[in-house]
Amino acid sequence: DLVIPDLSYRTGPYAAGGVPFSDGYQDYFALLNARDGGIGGEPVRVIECETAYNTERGVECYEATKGEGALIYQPLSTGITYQLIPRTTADNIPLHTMGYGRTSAANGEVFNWVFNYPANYWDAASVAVNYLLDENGGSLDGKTIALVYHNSAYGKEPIRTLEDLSALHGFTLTQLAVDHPGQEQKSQWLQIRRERPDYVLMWGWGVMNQVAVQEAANIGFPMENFIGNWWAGAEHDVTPAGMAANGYKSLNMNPITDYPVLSEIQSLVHEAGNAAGDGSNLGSVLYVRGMYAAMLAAEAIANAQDIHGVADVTPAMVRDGMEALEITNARMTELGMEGIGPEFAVTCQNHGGTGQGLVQQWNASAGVWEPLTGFISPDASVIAPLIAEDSAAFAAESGITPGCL
Amino acid sequence: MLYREAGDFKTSYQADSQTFPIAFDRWRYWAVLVIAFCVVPFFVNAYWANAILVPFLIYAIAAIGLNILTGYCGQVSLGTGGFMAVGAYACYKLMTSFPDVSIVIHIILAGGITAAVGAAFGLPSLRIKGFYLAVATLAAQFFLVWMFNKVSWFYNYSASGQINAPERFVAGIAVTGPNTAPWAQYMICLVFLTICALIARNLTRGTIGRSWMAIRDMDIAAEIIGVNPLKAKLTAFAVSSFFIGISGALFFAVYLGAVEVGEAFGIQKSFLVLFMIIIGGLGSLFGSFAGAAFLVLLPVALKVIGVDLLGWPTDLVAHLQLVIVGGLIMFFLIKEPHGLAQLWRVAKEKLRLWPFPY
Amino acid sequence: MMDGVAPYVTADGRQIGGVLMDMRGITLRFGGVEAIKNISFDIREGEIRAIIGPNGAGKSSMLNVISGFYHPQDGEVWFRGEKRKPMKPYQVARLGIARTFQNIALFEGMSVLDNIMTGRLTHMKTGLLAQAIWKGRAEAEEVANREIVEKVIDFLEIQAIRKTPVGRLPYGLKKRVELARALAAEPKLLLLDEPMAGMNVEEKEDMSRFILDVNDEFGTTIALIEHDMGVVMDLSDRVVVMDYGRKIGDGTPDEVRNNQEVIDAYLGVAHE
Amino acid sequence: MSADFLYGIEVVLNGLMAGVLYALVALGFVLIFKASGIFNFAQGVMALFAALTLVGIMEGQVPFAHLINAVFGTNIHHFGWQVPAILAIFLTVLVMIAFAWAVQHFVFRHLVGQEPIILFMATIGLAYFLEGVGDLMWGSSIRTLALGLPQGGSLWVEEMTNGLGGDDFYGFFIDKLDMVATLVALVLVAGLVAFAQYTKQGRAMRAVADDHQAALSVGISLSYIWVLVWSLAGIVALVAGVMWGAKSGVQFSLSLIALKALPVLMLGGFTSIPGAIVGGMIIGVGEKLFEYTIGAPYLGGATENWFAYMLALVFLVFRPQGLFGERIIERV
Amino acid sequence: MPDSKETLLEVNNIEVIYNHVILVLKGVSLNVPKGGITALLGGNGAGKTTTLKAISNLLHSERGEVTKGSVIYRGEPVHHLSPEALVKKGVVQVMEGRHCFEHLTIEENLLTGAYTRRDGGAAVAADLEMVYTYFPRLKERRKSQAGYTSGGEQQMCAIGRALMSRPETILLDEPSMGLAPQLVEEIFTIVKNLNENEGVSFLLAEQNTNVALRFAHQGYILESGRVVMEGPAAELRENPDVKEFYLGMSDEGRKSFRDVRSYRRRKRWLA
Ligand SMILES: Nc1ncnc2c1ncn2[C@@H]1O[C@H](COP(=O)(O)OP(=O)(O)OP(=O)(O)O)[C@@H](O)[C@H]1O
Ligand SMILES: Nc1ncnc2c1ncn2[C@@H]1O[C@H](COP(=O)(O)OP(=O)(O)OP(=O)(O)O)[C@@H](O)[C@H]1O
Ligand SMILES: CC(C)C[C@H](N)C(=O)O
Ligand SMILES: [Mg+2]
Ligand SMILES: [Mg+2]
Repeated sequence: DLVIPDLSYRTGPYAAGGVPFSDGYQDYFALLNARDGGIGGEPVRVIECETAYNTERGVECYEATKGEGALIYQPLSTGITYQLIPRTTADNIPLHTMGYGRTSAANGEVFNWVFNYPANYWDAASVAVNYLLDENGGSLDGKTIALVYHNSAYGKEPIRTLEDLSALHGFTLTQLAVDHPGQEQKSQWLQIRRERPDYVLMWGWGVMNQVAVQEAANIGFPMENFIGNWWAGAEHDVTPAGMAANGYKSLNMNPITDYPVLSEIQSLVHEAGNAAGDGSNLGSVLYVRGMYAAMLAAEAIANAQDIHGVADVTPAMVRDGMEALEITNARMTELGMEGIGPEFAVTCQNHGGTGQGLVQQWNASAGVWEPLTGFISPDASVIAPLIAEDSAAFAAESGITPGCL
Repeated sequence: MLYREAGDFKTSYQADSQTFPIAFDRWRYWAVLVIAFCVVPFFVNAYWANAILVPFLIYAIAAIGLNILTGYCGQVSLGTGGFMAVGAYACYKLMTSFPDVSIVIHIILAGGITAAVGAAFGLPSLRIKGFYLAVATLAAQFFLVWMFNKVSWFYNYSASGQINAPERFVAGIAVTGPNTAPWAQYMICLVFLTICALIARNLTRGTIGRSWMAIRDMDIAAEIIGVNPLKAKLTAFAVSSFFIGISGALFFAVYLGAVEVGEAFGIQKSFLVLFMIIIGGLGSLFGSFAGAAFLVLLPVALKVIGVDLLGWPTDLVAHLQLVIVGGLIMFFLIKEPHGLAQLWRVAKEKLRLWPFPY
Repeated sequence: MMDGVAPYVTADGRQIGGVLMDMRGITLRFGGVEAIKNISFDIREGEIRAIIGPNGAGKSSMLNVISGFYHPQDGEVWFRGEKRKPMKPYQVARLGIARTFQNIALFEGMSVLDNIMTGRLTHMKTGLLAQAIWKGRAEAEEVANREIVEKVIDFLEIQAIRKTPVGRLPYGLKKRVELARALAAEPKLLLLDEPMAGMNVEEKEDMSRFILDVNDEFGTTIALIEHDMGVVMDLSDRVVVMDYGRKIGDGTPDEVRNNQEVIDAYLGVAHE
Repeated sequence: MSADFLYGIEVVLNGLMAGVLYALVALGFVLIFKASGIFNFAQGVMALFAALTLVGIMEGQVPFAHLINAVFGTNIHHFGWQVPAILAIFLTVLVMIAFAWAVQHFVFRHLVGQEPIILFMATIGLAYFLEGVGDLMWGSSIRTLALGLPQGGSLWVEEMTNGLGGDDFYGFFIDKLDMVATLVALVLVAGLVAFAQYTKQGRAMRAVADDHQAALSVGISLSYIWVLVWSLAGIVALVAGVMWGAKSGVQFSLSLIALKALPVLMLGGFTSIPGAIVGGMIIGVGEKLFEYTIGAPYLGGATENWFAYMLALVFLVFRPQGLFGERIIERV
Repeated sequence: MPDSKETLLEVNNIEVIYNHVILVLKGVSLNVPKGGITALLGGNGAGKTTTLKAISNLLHSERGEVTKGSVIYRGEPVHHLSPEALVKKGVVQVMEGRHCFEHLTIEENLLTGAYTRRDGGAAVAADLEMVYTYFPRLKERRKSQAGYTSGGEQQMCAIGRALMSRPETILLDEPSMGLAPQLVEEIFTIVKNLNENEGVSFLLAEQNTNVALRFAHQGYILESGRVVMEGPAAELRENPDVKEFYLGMSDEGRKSFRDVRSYRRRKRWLA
């Protein structure tokens, strides 16, 4: 069988985000098992392991599951990703960090075993700025943008990109760090109220998101000028603030619509009593993202089966499948997920996909995230050099000679 | 009688003050050492090394360190995470600045640097006592973490602020980096732990140890009989931080390989190590080991039982795990407030009297 | 010796030397409470000096002044012919002044042996590094000091409880261990604060014997606070009497016993 | 007046109110410490638990649904009714009292006379336990607290003060929730101070903190006193949980607010109820002002956490028992 | 001798173990008659304190346990009662080593003594005055924190605090410890007065055998956790062994402490 570990977190400070993602991830594999008897006829076995978003437990989970023949890891934590990059590389198991983790892993020549398609944090920063450019008729000259970020590796990721972009487009960037957990953000928001930046971008996760949305509403910051990244744009981030959150925007890489696959999951998985969670998250932003991640993994495995001609693939084969992955609109439609993500193709040089993202907006009265735009492309001319630089530094530091496997 | 003291007469004070005055204990001690050094390395696999043994060994060093400060000298500290971070970042800076110097030296130097930082943060202990001091050490914890997060020099200006341990060798064998063999990871930690434990043992049985304990038990009386409180407290902070720094360096370089300060060395770490020594037994080296083993093993064991054997949903198990760990802590304290070490001592005393009940 | 005070020989043939410790005009206040009011007295080398007085008279406070724990607002402390600068208690201990406490101040978490070994701290000098290595200097020092401590243990007949944690000991034995700890320091001047409280006659006799023997064999000077008049009168060479922070009497036991003010304030009607 | 200066004042005002919110958490600590010498690490988790229970009851959720479903293979979640807020608060208070009783009966009764650090450890066990129970009972997702507490800046204040400064001064910002919290906190503090200082139980409580054994020997019932204070602390935790939960939703991180209360405790003194509120205000103002004047402009921000502790530390060096704490008695 | 032979408190063959392993009392039995003063004598570590704590149920917090035997108060077994329930029944203990509430003032300390009383503030105030007349020194220091008073003052405070609860039985553990001689007399006079005028019964552990036997009606002598001798106080006072080892008298009367040296050594040898 095909072993897929799911390093989830259903407890601890970030459980609210961890639960729906994991539900979606597992439910999709359950669907494949129920509907297709697995992937290429080989049943999928998901091993869930609780990390509580804690790096040591992440390592423990990794070590506990890798012996089972784990094919691909998706830890949903930048911290754990950093632990796993050297380990998975040494153990020859692919690591997929979808929209998080180490951005420069997009350079597949340095990070042979790490993939972060379809987009990464630097893409996200650029997409957000491009969106704002669009809103402002192509120029952000003289505008101010404040970045409210989680004071951790994760939160600091976009800073360098945004700095470059601010130089490029002439906007002023203010940085406001929020320490974990982020319950108290009065200072940051008072500062925002004083300085009245035109836009606020947010790199948040966990309780920080809910508090930020509430505080923004409190100071009367126009919600439509407040944009979170794709980890600050789930339902639970906005519901605690109630109507006050109406109009808040965020990035997303998987728009929320009525995907046909969801009803299949409903009938074949949930109603059969095989739901991973309590079933309440079906169709939510992070659920769909988890499902999307599972789909990408399944496609890569199917790819690997094609390439190598065996059903019971090894992790190394899955890596080959990932490197040859091509997601097309046709395929997504076929899978009942039309438009769940951009079209993209992975190559040895580019493990990062196209980097596209879209902007969605919260409609509080309806209680739904409404996609505002189509997929927006990041500014490759800014991102590519940054990735090249960072991955080169890593290669030098760890004595890696870049190249394809 | 299985276990006896009778017939174990000492003819010199030297023999009397040895670590294990009872022959049976001595045997067991040597047996454990032999197994740890000569048997385990041949059997250890990646899972055992990474999930259990290496964290256990490293936490044991940290627990010994904190136990010196809290258990022996009575100064409750919640700055352990911060001090481990000092060790880790010092080690990182040394490793990257002097790549040709042996990692062993780097780790020891990291301990030394941590000792200096620890002693500096120990200064307020002259005025501040008890829980006030415990809370005050949080100032160190938060400040250090903030500093390692903010000052990019510490993480060599990397984009995310993560630090990664480059590959380093001891006698030609990789001990850090992705290609380290599990047994090598295990051995380097074991060697450090053994040496640290020996040093700790020596310090705690002699003059310094007694001045620490005197300060702990009654600081005023200690001062009146001639203990210089400044010296006693600062040495305790320094020695303790030395060990904690070493454990932080190992934690970063050998165990995790990459850390982010807030996540790896946050306040949770301070609490965790404190829990270890309290559960294990304050003022007992054995307790440091027992506590570290308990808190490293228990969650893993519960998870294995719950998820792998009983097949329960992971979230349910995770929640039950909290309930059980919490429940056990309370249960043990009620049974024996002085920790696992004391439980062990009482068991031995009972054994000694066996078959009579008292 | 010092101060030109002539040595004298007591009835039982002990040699009393010059002034060892001289308290001059000590005044100690705590907020509004004046615990000691301008008291002067001296302690001479080799003698047993008792301090008595009603509860709250300021006796313990006086010992605390001597051991540097309380700092008097006024007055001078002279030790061995020199005026003592304001000192921290541990510095005083290093001058060779050891003491016991009224409310037992043993280190509850340590064994009897370790408690007594702490008494030797002022004599132990090896550095941190040597102790970390242990073998060699640290061990040699430990053994040498342990020998002295064992002598004290033998002397006080507490061999059997050597390894017992002091927390488990009954009150009387704790007092004895405290004395042992003080003796282990081989002090010049030994301060005892109610060493016999909570003992029965048999034990008091034991304790008296120890005190006399220390005084006799090692020539240790002793200052002692005690409420048992039998003990005070029998043991001490000279007695200071305090009341409400004032000195109301000073002299040989007989002089004090017949001092009317002392009788009124403290002894009460005809004591035995 | 210059806008910078006015904003400084605004920061101070907001610091005061943030401080009150910290104080709400600190109060629970103080109560228990005062009555038993127990440093209650579980206070934060209690706040979370109380708030979770309140929401759970209001929404008519079945407690332990997940566990029941897993064991019996059922699929139940809700009773299908909604409980009005007032009733739910009342029921939650009952739950907290039951909790207090259980804590005393199963744990602390057996630990009478132990050293403070052991008691502290027991509360750590309790924190784990309660966190697990809370999760099992009510699940770990984020809940919205629909008590209808006012939120958002007070327009009235903003308009009244708008004219004080120039064009770039927008009037003072004061959160309505903070104002409510301040009011509640003041009432609580006044009540608790009266209780502790002027009642027999209050005196008994302080006696218990000094010496468990002696308290027993004069006939003070430790059980009674402890159930009483733990109940009070539970109620205070509920208030804190509600106030903080209104900002962030009720979720795990609520238990971490305890960390914001510790410097407050330290500064105010572990044993002083008014100390909690005064300490809270000093910390609140101190950290916000530092962040405003130095932290954000020069140090890259996010200085509040450590600054609060440093501030408290500096205070302690001069007053080791905190502002209003009981003097630490040093005698031999 | 109290005229009634009625037994108020009965301790039957109790065994006490500390820490699960240390056996301290090895079958102690006592009878405290109603309205009597019973002295519990014995050397250091004999188990006096342990016996008193076993009666008042304070052992629990020291990790001690009564493993055998029973304690019966007024015909009811009480060893399962909590200490405070026992206080409500009228049994109060003055603990060895003072145990004042350090942070409370002397007066507050005394008032906590009245915690269990339900007879109103006036009665409590009257008793407070009574305690102050017994111990004028306490009145002077009433506003001081107990932690900052002298040893003797604390001892007075502890005794006064117990009196404040209007007990009918008082367990006194070394009341004379650390008190000036005239106060010792005074305390025993108070004991006697309370006993005679108010019918309070006493069980007192004392090292000051001399005084104790002078005031007590009957006594028990404890050695290493066993009762080795019991009887009316007057008889005990005359017993030659008691005289020698507890009263410090030989046939020639009291010896000087200075003269006991060699003699003591011999005694040990014999023992
Ligand atoms: N640190 C202090 N702060 C305030 N008052 C104090 C302090 N130390 C002692 N006192 C007061 O000073 C007076 C003298 O106390 P001291 O302990 O010296 O008495 P003492 O003569 O030893 O009495 P006792 O025989 O009862 O032990 C007492 O009234 C006591 O309350
Ligand atoms: N908490 C304890 N743990 C272990 N042993 C104890 C404990 N308390 C007392 N003991 C032991 O019990 C025995 C009796 O002690 P206890 O205190 O009852 O004696 P005592 O007759 O009151 O003596 P003293 O006159 O010195 O107060 C002693 O040998 C002592 O070592
Ligand atoms: C992975 C995500 C869920 C975001 C998270 N904050 C991180 O660690 O990157
Ligand atoms: Mg005194
Ligand atoms: Mg006793």
